[in-house]
Amino acid sequence: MVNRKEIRRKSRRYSCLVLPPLVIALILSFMSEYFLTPVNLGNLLLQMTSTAIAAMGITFIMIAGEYDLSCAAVLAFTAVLSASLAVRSPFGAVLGIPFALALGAGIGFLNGWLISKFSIPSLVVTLAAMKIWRGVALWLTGGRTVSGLPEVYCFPGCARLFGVVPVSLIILAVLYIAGQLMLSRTRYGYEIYAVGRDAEAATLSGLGVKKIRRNVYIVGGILYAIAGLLMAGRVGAALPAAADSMEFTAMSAAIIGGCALGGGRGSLVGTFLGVLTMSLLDNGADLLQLSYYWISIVQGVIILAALVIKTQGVQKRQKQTESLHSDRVK
Amino acid sequence: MVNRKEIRRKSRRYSCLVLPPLVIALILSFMSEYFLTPVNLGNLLLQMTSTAIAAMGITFIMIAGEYDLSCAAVLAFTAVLSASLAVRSPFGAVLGIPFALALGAGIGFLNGWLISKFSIPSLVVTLAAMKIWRGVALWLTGGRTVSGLPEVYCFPGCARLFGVVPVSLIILAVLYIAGQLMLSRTRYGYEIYAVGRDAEAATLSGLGVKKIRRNVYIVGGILYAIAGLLMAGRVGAALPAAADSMEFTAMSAAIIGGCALGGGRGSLVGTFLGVLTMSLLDNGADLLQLSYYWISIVQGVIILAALVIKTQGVQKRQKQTESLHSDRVK
Amino acid sequence: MPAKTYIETSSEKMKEILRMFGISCRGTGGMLLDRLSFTLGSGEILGILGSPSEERRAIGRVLTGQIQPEDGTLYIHEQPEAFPDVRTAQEKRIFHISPDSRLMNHMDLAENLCLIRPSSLVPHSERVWVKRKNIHLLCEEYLEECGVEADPYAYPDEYSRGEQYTFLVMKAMMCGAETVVLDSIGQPFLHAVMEHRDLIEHMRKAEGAMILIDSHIEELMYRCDRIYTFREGRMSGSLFRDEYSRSLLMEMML
Amino acid sequence: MPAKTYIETSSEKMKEILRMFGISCRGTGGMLLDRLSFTLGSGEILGILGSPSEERRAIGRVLTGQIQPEDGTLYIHEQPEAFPDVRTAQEKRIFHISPDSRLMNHMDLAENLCLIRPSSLVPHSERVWVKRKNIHLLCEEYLEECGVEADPYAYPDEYSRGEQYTFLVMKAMMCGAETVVLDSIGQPFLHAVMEHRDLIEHMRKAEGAMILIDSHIEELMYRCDRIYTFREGRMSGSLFRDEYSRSLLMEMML
Amino acid sequence: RRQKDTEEVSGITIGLLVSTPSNDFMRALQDGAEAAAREHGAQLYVETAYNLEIQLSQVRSVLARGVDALVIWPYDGDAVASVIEEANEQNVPVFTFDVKAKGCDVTGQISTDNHMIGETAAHTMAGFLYQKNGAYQGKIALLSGPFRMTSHQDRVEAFMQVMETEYPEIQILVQKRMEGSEKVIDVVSTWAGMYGGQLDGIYCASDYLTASVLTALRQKNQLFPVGDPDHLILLGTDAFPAVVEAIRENLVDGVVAQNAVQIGREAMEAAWEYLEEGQLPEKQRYIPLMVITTENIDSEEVKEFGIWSDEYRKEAKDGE
Ligand SMILES: Nc1ncnc2c1ncn2[C@@H]1O[C@H](COP(=O)(O)OP(=O)(O)OP(=O)(O)O)[C@@H](O)[C@H]1O
Ligand SMILES: Nc1ncnc2c1ncn2[C@@H]1O[C@H](COP(=O)(O)OP(=O)(O)OP(=O)(O)O)[C@@H](O)[C@H]1O
Ligand SMILES: [Mg+2]
Ligand SMILES: [Mg+2]
Repeated sequence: MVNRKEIRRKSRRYSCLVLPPLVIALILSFMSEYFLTPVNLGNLLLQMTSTAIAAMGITFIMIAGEYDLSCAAVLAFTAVLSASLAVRSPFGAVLGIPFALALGAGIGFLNGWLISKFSIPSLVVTLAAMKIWRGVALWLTGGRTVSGLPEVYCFPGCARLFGVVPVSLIILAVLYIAGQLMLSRTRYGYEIYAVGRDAEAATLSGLGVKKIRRNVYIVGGILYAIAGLLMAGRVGAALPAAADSMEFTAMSAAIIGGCALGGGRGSLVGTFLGVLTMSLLDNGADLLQLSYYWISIVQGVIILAALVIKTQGVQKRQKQTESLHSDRVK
Repeated sequence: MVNRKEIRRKSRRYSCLVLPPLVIALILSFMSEYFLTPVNLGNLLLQMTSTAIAAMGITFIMIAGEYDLSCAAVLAFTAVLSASLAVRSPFGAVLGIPFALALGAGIGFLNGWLISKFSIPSLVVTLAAMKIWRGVALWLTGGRTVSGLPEVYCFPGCARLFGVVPVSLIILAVLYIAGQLMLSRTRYGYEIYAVGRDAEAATLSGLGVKKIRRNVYIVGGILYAIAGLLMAGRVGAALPAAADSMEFTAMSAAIIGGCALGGGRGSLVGTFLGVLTMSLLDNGADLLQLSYYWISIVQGVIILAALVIKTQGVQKRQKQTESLHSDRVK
Repeated sequence: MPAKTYIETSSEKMKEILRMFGISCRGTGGMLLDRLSFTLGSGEILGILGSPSEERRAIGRVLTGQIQPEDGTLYIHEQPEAFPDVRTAQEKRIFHISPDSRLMNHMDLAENLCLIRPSSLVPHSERVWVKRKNIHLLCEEYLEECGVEADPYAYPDEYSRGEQYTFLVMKAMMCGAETVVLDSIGQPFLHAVMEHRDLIEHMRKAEGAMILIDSHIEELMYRCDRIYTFREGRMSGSLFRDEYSRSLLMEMML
Repeated sequence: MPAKTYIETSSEKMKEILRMFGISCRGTGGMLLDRLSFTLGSGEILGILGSPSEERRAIGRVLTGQIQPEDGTLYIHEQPEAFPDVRTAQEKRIFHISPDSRLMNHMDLAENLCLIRPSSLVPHSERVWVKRKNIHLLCEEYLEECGVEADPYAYPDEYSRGEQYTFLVMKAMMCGAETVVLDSIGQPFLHAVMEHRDLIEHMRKAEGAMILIDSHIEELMYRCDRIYTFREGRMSGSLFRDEYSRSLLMEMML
Repeated sequence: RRQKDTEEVSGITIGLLVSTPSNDFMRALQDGAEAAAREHGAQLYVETAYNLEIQLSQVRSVLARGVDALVIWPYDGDAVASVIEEANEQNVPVFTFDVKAKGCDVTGQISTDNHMIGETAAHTMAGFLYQKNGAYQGKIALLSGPFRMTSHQDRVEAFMQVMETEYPEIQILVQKRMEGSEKVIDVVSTWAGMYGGQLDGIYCASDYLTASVLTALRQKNQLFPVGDPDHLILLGTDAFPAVVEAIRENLVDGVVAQNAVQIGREAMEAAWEYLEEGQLPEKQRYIPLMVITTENIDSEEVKEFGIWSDEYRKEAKDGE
């Protein structure tokens, strides 16, 4: 007895999200015969893993109605610090990965704590966090790349299961599926959406709004750390300046994927499609030998278009139902 | 019959703003004998002109309750395009400067129009604008620096009046004084604060909220263009990748200078002090041969500290007057 | 109970300022206004009496363009006019004061009253440069004239909510309001505002008119020259001062 | 007019659920509550009658920790308790429903009722994984039991505001509420909620109690077992059902 | 951070402005210069910058403190002119190294001849292709750093020119400018898929790119030893440690080596010489370059030329 209206609603929403990557993929498959080869598609997926996982963290945070500008900095910092640990000793190599995860969680907690404790806007806290952690990463390494990473540490980023399936893709898939299940099938997911949609109502309903917000930052921090590990593993080195301006890429992907700045909207499926859109553009640039500058322009246009279309739709609907009610009942 | 309470209020606020640059300056003057030399102080001021003017634009926009991430991109784009025009012909050299200003105004208008027309959050619009204009700047030049700029074009950025006083400093001073007068002494200023403080009440009072918001983006665009001109003039070349991540520096300066993310707060005096803080840190890094990474960390910490202190103060005051009223009367 | 619906167009002694004719508008909850019509004369204090939870506030909002009606015409001085937005409504001298209206707490009273207005209504001397002395004097003068005691240098939040509404009414009059709508601000606040006799006198002298929208029968009975009762989106009746009785109004309203 | 102030501690037949004693709290506008005391018995429907613009809503807010009082004690089942926040209030089975309370419009009814609760009150089977079938069945069952007609798959905004308040009350009961405070939701909505006889019966059977805060004399007279009148921050009187009269209540309230 | 108050103070101060040591080459440049300064007992102001604006402000503040000479690695060859002019106005001699500054007058410029590097690379690449295909023909790809690095620009220009005029049969399939090394992996992966067996070789205008290309190929399992029929010819520039190692492992065909430590050292020597003598024999000083291949890597010749990455490593170890 699932609601028909809901199905229609959802299918309309998803068609909007599927369209951009589909159109780009179609164009690319016409313009380049290499596009649809398994090798290229494999590359495409591999290239997007880090961004996709970072964007997943941003999605959680944006659904809960907050921002995070520190994404890329935390990614670089955790990668650099854990890599430094890993290259020091065989013992460190084993510890490197759990250490990175713990570090990510810790930084996420710190962000969340500052935001909820002092009620500072998350944009400012994470701006400061961005400056601090990027600075610490550069300072600790003196700006140098940490290379010569041990194999254990690189495993998640560069190994292939049975020599075929990249481990990083498996991690990506597992995380996205688990995350999407969590968002749509568990109570925590319902709570995150509720907090993002209407924090006041959530408070009055007895939800622990501050705690939920703090938790999404922790989840975000762990995901950034994973993204950093995968990137370091793939590149074979940890760069303190890595993932430069990835905060924007990840945020753009989440926005294209349906996250709203006000919170309460978005899904991992959408974000994945958003990241896919961005990666297809990158891949297209490589295949068609376009310069990267073009890509930046096209990305900007897609973000704008996605939002204009969305708000146009909302405005139309609102006009139909506009009333005194709307601003009271909310 | 000026209100005493107001004077106390203001003096407390300003002392909070003056403290960070003062403390840093004191420390520097103890730690480096070169700090207080006229040459160094002159350099310090000259180095901050572009950032200060860009931060001025951001301040206008933040007071009106909006954001702007496109600042640095617009700066680079207007500089590169007008510089390309300027190097083509002597005629173009004369036209370069007005062209840059017009371009800045046009881009600002576009941002403001998109934001008010479609009610898209300004963060997203300017994120898209950032990608687009940076992309266009890089694409038009192919990533190459535009050099060999004619003297007329460089005049504002590098000339010195009577061979002593840099023109750019005069421009900076004139703009800041005019801007501060406008904010605190003209009706437009009052309107901008009103819109930022409480857009709904402003609408119900008959202010043209959308128009006012659009106008601050135009002002912002023009200021970015000026910042770009000064930077190009000083460097003697226009770089499409110029002012990388200046949006963050300018925003940080504005926040340290007392701008609130919600809007309605801040002043150019404050922003100037904020920019000064940032520049002193940079200068200190040069003088004490500290690495820049340190500076990034210190900046982050100062931003956080400024906000924690501010919100602590607010929370204390709120506790005193907390009531049912507070959330009703607003 | 059959509603008495004798809506007259204009009484002899007063000029018509404003007329709404056949206004309909719809909300999520159904019809808000249903072919609503009424007339406002100069110097008049008009009451609109609606029981709690009737969507009375739609009237004021339609009048100042906060919601657009689906149907109907608005006449100002017997000329049909487009339904405006808040700003043009104020330029046409219609001011709406509701629980959403408020002063800016970061500006003092004089700044609030003299500057936060549509640009065309700002005093000519303050169009560009604000002379603070000027506006404080202007404000002080006006406060005295209207018999309201307040310090132009004080911030609005130093006053009670009732006084703040009074300031809003005074601001409307300073802007040359012809019609002031006091919309559901609540009986005690309405009372607080209307207690300022000089203010009301001032308005009457300037041939302005007031519309009081409320659910409190006595409040309106004591103050209004005429009362419309509002029920289910339309005017269910109209009485002049000499016709009032509590029970009659109650009957017409419910 | 001297207020009748015979506050009794407990009647014979019913157990005391909740008692507030000497609660004071202050706001910008002055005293909100001034040494306020009252008692609530099990199975009782208690009315608190306060005229418009009295800060009646402070009572409910203090009870659920949305504002902290300066003084006074709260007893639950005759045990002194700390003043909680909303969540722990709900865990102590006190639910506050005010005009600020609302359901989430992006979730359907069943999800709203079963999931948006403090974690300790979520049904054990849904603590981690949500089985949508489960909660819809649960919700349907409950709706039937309470005699409320609604589709668990529908979204809250498809229902009127009155029905939404009914759902909120039902949710409180599903969470095992002992005390439900219906705080100033407005007479028509209060009426809409209280019309669900089965819902009220259900509550009475579970030895729960209700506090209705309103300004509408009749509404409270018809429904409440006992009425306190609230004036200037304290209880200005208390009457049992057999003592009610409109004029007496009016006198005590004003 | 790295103020070197040396044992024997000569009373001469020199400003050394370099990029952040994000790769070994940069560090080697800096180390070479610092070592030379140490030997002469000059006091050094060392500043590292990660973007142009910072470098400009660093130059100005170093000038403000007063130095006898400036030794600069220009962050952007086109855009440092303004500060160099300022130094000239203050009669502070400026020595640029590795990257050339355009549009201004410097006292000395010390670098490898980047045109020569490009030409040598072109001939070397052609030689490798001849070995592989039996003729001067084949398809290659070209990777370089961004425009602001004039050294890369010169190399690429010369490379293309030689290919065009002398080896018309060799086709440059694709050319890309890259800022960092992260993206290189993606690009090479895409090329490897796209051009598959067509591609005969890749020329990298710097070895931070070569190292990333190696990582990419290794991940794709397409890294075959030299001589294998599937081997992709790799020609690097600079001789980074990772690339030298790869040559020893027979994975990279060769590298047009320049001696980073020596460039840094010579730059400082030139400054010293100028300050002592009051003039330089020639404004432009070139450091020799050498092609190191799998064949000659262990030869006497190469040992004589010196592999900077080995020296630098030794020094780094000594330092620890
Ligand atoms: N459409 C609505 N949506 C949500 N809440 C409403 C709505 N209409 C009324 N209410 C709430 O119901 C309560 C009373 O209704 P309403 O405000 O319409 O009565 P009123 O017109 O203010 O009458 P009174 O003068 O007695 O206050 C208010 O507290 C308000 O919050
Ligand atoms: N402290 C306040 N600040 C601002 N507005 C207020 C305040 N108190 C009341 N109001 C406004 O005054 C109006 C009526 O006051 P109030 O809501 O207190 O009456 P009420 O308790 O709702 O009575 P009723 O049951 O008749 O609606 C409401 O519309 C509300 O918006
Ligand atoms: Mg009311
Ligand atoms: Mg009410």
